[in-house]
Amino acid sequence: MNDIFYKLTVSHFLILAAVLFAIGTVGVLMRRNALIVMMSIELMMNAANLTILAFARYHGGTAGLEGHSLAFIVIAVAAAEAAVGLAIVVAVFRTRRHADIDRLNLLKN
Amino acid sequence: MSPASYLLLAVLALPLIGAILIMFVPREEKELARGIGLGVSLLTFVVSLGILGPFDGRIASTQLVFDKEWIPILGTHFKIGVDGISIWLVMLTTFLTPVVLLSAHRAVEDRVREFVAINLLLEVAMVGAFVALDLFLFYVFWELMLIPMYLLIGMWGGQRRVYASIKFVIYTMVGSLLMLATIFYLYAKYGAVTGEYTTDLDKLTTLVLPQRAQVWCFVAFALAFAIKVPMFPFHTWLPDAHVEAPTAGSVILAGVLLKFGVYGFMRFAMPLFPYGAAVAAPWIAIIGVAGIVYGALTAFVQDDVKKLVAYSSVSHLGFCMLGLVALTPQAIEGSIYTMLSHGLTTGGLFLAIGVLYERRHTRRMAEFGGLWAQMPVFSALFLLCVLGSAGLPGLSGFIGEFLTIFGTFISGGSHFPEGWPSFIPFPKLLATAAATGVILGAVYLLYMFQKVMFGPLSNERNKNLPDVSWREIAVFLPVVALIFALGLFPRPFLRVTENTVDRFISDYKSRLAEEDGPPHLRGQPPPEEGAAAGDEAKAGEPAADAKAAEEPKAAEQPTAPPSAAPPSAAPPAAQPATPTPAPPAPAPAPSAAPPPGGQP
Amino acid sequence: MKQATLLWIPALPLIGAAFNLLFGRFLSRRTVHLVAVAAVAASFFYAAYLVGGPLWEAFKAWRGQKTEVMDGLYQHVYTWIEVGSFKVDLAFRMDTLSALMVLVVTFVGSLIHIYSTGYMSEEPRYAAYFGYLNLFTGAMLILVLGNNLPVMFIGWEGVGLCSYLLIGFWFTEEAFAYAGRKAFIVNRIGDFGFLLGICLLFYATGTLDIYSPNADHPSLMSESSVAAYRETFFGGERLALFAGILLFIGACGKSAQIPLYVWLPDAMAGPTPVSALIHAATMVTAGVYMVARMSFLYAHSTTAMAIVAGVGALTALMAAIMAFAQTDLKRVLAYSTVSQLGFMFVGVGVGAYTAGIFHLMTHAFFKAGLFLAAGSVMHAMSGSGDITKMGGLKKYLPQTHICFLIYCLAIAGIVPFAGFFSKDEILIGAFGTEAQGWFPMYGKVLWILLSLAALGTAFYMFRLYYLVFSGENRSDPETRGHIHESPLSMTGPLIVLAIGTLVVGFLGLPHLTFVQKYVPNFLAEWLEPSLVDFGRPSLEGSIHQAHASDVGLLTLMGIALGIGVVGILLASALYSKGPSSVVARFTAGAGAEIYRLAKNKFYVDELYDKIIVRPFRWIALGVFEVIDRFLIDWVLVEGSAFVVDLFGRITRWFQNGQVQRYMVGLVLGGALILFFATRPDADFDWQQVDTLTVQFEADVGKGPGSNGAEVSFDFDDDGTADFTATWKKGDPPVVTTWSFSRPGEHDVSMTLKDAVFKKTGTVEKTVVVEEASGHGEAAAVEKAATTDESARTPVGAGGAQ
Amino acid sequence: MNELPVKPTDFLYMAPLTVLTVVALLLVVIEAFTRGRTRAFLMPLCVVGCLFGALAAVVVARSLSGPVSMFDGMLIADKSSMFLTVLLCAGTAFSALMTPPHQAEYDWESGEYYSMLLLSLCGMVMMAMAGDLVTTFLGLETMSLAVYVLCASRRGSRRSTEGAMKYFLMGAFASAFLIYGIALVYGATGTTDLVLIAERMADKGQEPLMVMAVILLLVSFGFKVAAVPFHMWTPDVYEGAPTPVTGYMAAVVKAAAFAGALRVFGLGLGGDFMPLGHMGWGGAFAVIAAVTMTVGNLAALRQENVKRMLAYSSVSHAGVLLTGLVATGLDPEGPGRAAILFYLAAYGVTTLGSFGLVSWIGSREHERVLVDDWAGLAGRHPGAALAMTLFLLSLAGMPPTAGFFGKFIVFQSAMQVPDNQLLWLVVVGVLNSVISIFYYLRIVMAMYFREPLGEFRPLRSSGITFALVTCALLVLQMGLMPSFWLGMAD
Repeated sequence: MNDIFYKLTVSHFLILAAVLFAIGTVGVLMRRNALIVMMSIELMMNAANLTILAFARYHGGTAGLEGHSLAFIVIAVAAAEAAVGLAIVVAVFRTRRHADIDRLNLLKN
Repeated sequence: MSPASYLLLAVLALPLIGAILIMFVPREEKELARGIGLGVSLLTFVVSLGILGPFDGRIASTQLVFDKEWIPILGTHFKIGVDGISIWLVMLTTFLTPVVLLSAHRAVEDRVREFVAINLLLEVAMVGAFVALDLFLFYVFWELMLIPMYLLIGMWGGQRRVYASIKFVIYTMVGSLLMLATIFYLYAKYGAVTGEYTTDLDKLTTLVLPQRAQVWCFVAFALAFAIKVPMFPFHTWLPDAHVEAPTAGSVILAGVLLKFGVYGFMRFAMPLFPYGAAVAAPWIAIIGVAGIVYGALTAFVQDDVKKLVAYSSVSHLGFCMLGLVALTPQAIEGSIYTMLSHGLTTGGLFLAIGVLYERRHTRRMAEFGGLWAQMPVFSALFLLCVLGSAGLPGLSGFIGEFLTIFGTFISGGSHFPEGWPSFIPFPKLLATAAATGVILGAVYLLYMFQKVMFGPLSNERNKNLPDVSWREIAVFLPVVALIFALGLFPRPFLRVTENTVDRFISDYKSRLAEEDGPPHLRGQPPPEEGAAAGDEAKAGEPAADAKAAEEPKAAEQPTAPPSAAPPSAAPPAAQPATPTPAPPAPAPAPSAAPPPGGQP
Repeated sequence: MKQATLLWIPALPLIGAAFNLLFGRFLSRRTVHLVAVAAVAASFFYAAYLVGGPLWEAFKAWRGQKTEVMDGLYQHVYTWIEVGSFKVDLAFRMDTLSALMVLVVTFVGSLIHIYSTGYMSEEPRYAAYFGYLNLFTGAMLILVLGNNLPVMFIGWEGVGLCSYLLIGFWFTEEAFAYAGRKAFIVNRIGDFGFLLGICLLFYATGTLDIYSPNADHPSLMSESSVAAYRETFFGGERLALFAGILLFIGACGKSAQIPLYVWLPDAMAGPTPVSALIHAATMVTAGVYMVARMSFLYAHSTTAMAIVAGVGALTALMAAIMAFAQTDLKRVLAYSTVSQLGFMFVGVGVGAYTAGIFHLMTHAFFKAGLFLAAGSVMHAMSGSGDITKMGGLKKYLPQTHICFLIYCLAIAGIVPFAGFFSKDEILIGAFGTEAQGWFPMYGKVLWILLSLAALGTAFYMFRLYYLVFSGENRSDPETRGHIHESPLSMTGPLIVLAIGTLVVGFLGLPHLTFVQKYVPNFLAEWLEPSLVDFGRPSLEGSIHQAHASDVGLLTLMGIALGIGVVGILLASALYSKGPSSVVARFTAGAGAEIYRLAKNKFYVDELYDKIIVRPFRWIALGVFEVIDRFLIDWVLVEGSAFVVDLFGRITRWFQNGQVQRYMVGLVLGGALILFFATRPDADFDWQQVDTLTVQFEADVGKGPGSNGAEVSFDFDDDGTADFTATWKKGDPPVVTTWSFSRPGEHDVSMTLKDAVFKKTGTVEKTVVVEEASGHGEAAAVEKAATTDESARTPVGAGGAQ
Repeated sequence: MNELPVKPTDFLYMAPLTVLTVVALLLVVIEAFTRGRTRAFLMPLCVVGCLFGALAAVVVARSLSGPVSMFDGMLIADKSSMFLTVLLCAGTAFSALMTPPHQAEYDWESGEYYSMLLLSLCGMVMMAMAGDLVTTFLGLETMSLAVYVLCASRRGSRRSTEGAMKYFLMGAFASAFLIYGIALVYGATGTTDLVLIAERMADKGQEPLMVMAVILLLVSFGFKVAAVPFHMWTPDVYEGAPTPVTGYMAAVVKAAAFAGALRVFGLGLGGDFMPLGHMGWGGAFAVIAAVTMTVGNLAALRQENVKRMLAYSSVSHAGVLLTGLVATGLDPEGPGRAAILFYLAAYGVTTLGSFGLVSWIGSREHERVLVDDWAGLAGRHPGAALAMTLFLLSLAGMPPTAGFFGKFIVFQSAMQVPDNQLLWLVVVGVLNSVISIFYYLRIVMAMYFREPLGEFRPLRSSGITFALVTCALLVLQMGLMPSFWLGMAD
């Protein structure tokens, strides 16, 4: 029953990914600094990516290739997102000299 | 589609065109706007009179039908037509519109253009709703009525106009939207049965729903119409709306809009869901009578003249509802006639109140008194409206109320709620209770009349009120003349309605006789019990069960062939055997079979 | 049946009314009253011509062969209402009865019109007055001539309206306006009964025509209807009773009988000629006329007749007593009117219709006269009607005085004045009447009551007479200053009526053989064709007039006359010199109570006010405030609005601008979906396949866990699984059967344990098990359900997947 | 098999996308090389681009006989996707037309605005045409990124940036869910091609992986279409963003989101077998729809700020649309799809119009975003008031407007689902209209029943006027004779 330590199955990766995703989620919900939140989101995305790759290997063949390509796309998108995100953070910072999302409550109700 | 049917179309189109025209009149040109409005509405009235020509009173079914496919994908038609019931209501509408436009000549000074346009739009909507023979079309017009009336109340109303107007809209919407949901249901079911999706009323009436479903659907429709009527518990929007609305609004509201409630029952609720109607009939009757008394009582304690008249409407419409479910030709004709006469008399009363309000800017009875000495002509006109409303024989009000009470009285045991001790002649009790309305009507109306017109002319501000001007006389004259005409020569009016009413009753009975079961077409045996009880129940849709299926056979009864006069009108011997709530009559007579095109 | 344009009789006054009401204000008084008088007079002459000519012919013809009904004159104007079998023709019919009424109405009417020209000469709203008066005459004529009940009802309410308008004619006086309204509403209460009576009659007979020209169409008089009257309707009583009572309620309202008489005394608020015409001569007698008209109905229920007669007698007596203590000239007359109407009702009630109508006619003359005389007196006394302020007027108003005296003698029932004959007829009728179903001596009791009333009548009338005309004048000097006899336009009618009072009595001479030998009782014969004939076989023994001998009759007449004389003597003893100390002492001491009661009309008005008028207002107010305002409008309408708004505020409270809260919402939402979506939803269908044997089909649903889900049934509701199975993908649905021990309802529960999330869901249904008999199709039904479902709904919620 | 699964015709079928992309990039370039006045040409160019895109879509639609899959099923061109493309292009064009005066008034002119607009449009069109989760994701992200920027484009304003920030964070968060969902779907079925997924659903549908995947997708799309409880960003972002952008988001972006949802749920997870729960994901969505309608309306009830009110109303409309989506899922042959498409069109036109008026009425010193600011508009500008009334009535679903008919067919398609499964949902839906009419009428009330507070100084621009008039007319036209549009959508 301890071969889970010896032979790695796809589920190991899945679980790891899930854990990472959860950590990311918690981070998003907890942290107050916009940048950290964005990093957590990145973490979630990478968790997703990990899942994809795990499955890609698991399926193998052409089906696997789809997964690999998808992973690349995700990475690209994540990068783009980060760029836009940072830009917005900068904009926010310009207008109110902080990037603390708790204090972004001009708009409510 | 006879060329005559284009007349009907014209009645719809003219006011619309007028309204659009007026939108291009520059704002300052008040007189021009009024002129156009009056002209157009008068023209409309004339054209609507033209309908009487081609209209054939001997034919019971709808005539002058103008049918054009509107939205093929949904199977909705632009289908309009009139029958003996709707034709007079259309007339009433086209008649009252010019009257109110003329009456508002001095009352409305600001935004005249909008005022006229809105009134014309309102006319379009009302006429449309009366002539619509397609559920979708009807609903469109039905909702279309709301907004102009809302604006009318809100823009030219009194102090609490905002509250009143929104209350009016919300109240009405609550009902009508449930009706909409029911329309969807009906539409879906018909489509499921025949494979043809349509909202054509004639076709939908050939669909027989499971009895439980019918009850639910009827309740939904009934709510919509009961609010419009307004029947007793759902009436509180009316006083507010009336009190706040400008004279024109009140007249149209009381004169025409309220009629849609009763008309809706007649045209849609009862034919579509006969079983539901049969189940509800006793309670409608009771509520109707309750409304008669209740309206009278509440009217009696009002200080605001308009409120008083508003509550009197509740009382009068109670008669309509009672007559409707009494299901004897006399009673139903009575209820239709009451609608017409109520439109005139109450309209007249509101016009009169408007005249007073224009002069004194108050409607509190305490403010008036002894006006007769000051304005005799006006008082005479007012008195005529009052008497007409109080149902003095020889004036319009009497015919309606008399026929209603009479018809209810002679109607057989059709109103036995389950478990009602059968030795009590229930219809007679109802008629008796309704007849008290005749007394009470006199009580509150004469009370009001005395407070306003009689007594010493004490209030300084009333000392030099001018009597009615020629314009105002011109407003009143047609109304009063019609009140007389309807009272003295009701026969022409009744004649036109008669066949339609007979047909309505016989159709209703034959529909009632349909076997219970999953949705099927009239005249066809219901298919094997379909959708399992579980699902139907789950979706909040009660299923038809074996018990309900047995009910139709409960009361055996001689059937009335649609053409012949129903038993209730036959000599005494036949009296006791008139419809009972448990669906009577064996299979429908052949002539009651679905109209052509009803079959898939 | 003869055709005749009867329409003109009511039409002429109506035209006059229309003319005066529309254009009168622009015309001179002269034209106005000329038109008005002309209209009524014309209709009188026209009526007279019709009666003298065609009707007389018809009458003679009828005398020849005594058929059931005399056709008389008939005119069908047009069909008023027609719905289904319910048909109301606006048709008029003049038979001997209505002819009599028409003549009385138009004759007295024209006299009073003439009188009014003088009396109302100062009135600013002259045209309106005459307009109303004409309108009234027209309506009254419609009432009289109408050939069916609804048409009668037009007149019935029309006269009510006119009396409303005329009582409240001087509306600036709040009290007058109120009196008018009271009159109308009390009348309406009566009309309510009348209306229902109409309904009931049609319900029973299918027609409302009193007389139908063509034989095949039934009328209220025809055999079929008569049969209907005799059917027991409710509580073992005949229909005639209920119809009769309902109609009589109407009559009570119109003719001011207990309990609806209260409006009449107040009605004196109107101008005096109006009181004379409407509230003495014509309108108030409509009830009596109606009962006579419907005699063929009443004849069939002795109970109804007993009630009519009883109410009449009581009213007669009570009103007479009330009249004692009144100090207002017109009020005394008003009560005497009520009392006399009571007499008439007794007359028609005991089947002595002729007598009732006879009295109606005579009363029309002398009571109209009395009122007009009173009018002339008040005219002289500058409008005041307080008899305590009068006295000794005989030297100021000679003509008026003479006429007044004649009328008084007539009403007191002194030979040979009209009142004697008619009243006597009634008394004799009451005395001699026996009817089946009446308790013995009922007739006699009525007779006694009436005699007392007669005594009272004689007394208070002469009290009135003496207080007004004899003794010293008690009015203040400046009124005395211009006391003057009235103009000819007023005295003229008085004289005419006086003469009439002298004459009309002889139309109906008593049934003494020696009298009848020479002069027959013309009236009886004249009315015979219009009234029900108790000789008819169908009425065998319902009402029976004991045929008294001449001696008996003479004694009765003697007693009546004696009573009259006694009353007069009593009055003269007490009041001939104005109010006497005796009375004063009596009213102060022994009779104080009675006096107070009489003076305050037995507090009936107060009573009604307490038990009806005020409670009505309270109830109305309560209903409005509590139900309408509070319950419906505030609690329900505003309440629901408030609740909705509350939820709105709550939903917006969540929106606090914290983006992370939003994210939490997002996550929680996902979690919720996860939770609910993965709940296994157990469900099963059942159908009875055999006696006590039911087949169950589990529905494992489509939840993620349904693959490999464990299904377990508990049929006998003992908490332990009776059947367990596991469903794998692709298996057929889990089906099992179970045979129950007994028929009836069983609670069956199914538990589903899903394979993935290891959650369990349970559903419990009540299964109705019947004996197999006739439940086969139920099974078939279920089958159909499942199959057609799988066909129709791929993702259907149903059982079959 | 050495032949690629790509046919040359594919490039023709993807013409709309190509056109738009080219124009978008062109705009970027031009913008980079122009200064000052010449920028005035950007807007017209953008509009022209949209028109060309729409044109291309129409051409493609006409040449289509059935669905055509391109690039190995990456994109699928069918009637509905083309309809959506036209719709999206038109919407974008209108938004572009409405922008310049607003930019001028509140000086936030920025050249990249229009290129961003077009880029987001490209993303949307890709979503509409997507035949594969990858393309869906790609389109969605392209769109979102562009829209983030648009939201923030009024750089100076704290509200604008705050809104953008919130939108971005939540958007990114949601897209993480999306990717994870896609990953799981991929894991469960071994493919990301929607058609193949549908095929494999029958036997894979009940695997826990799939369930989780569907839930994640539900969440991410729920976020995009602003369904409760994933809607909370909507009011804030809508309020914060510059009004033209708000209109754009409410009308076009929402439409795109639904286009995506239609593809993913309708095509991929729809069909005979729907994973998740008793009615498949339909059940979950049905509940969400009911809640969304209700909450949206309730929250809007007492809203003083018109933009927020409209935001909440758009939430409730999302509920209606979801009802349609559920109907399509439960009854694929039914009229659900057409209903949604029509509703999107009707709602888009109406919303564009209403937001257009919101941006039209304000001026620099008085932006007039509160209900009270609308007082007495009818007296001063009857035309505008009339138009606004039309839009509001259409939103409230009163005849004879587009909104009414949209609601009508959506609910009616829901009712046509067998066994009355959605009866309750329909009832909830219609009852919601009662609530909604109240707050819509509040604006009408202000416009008609009250006296103006101050002089109105609305934006003057032929573009915006044209757009508004067109919208108003369309609202009426779609309400009175919807056959044409239905025909297109069907």
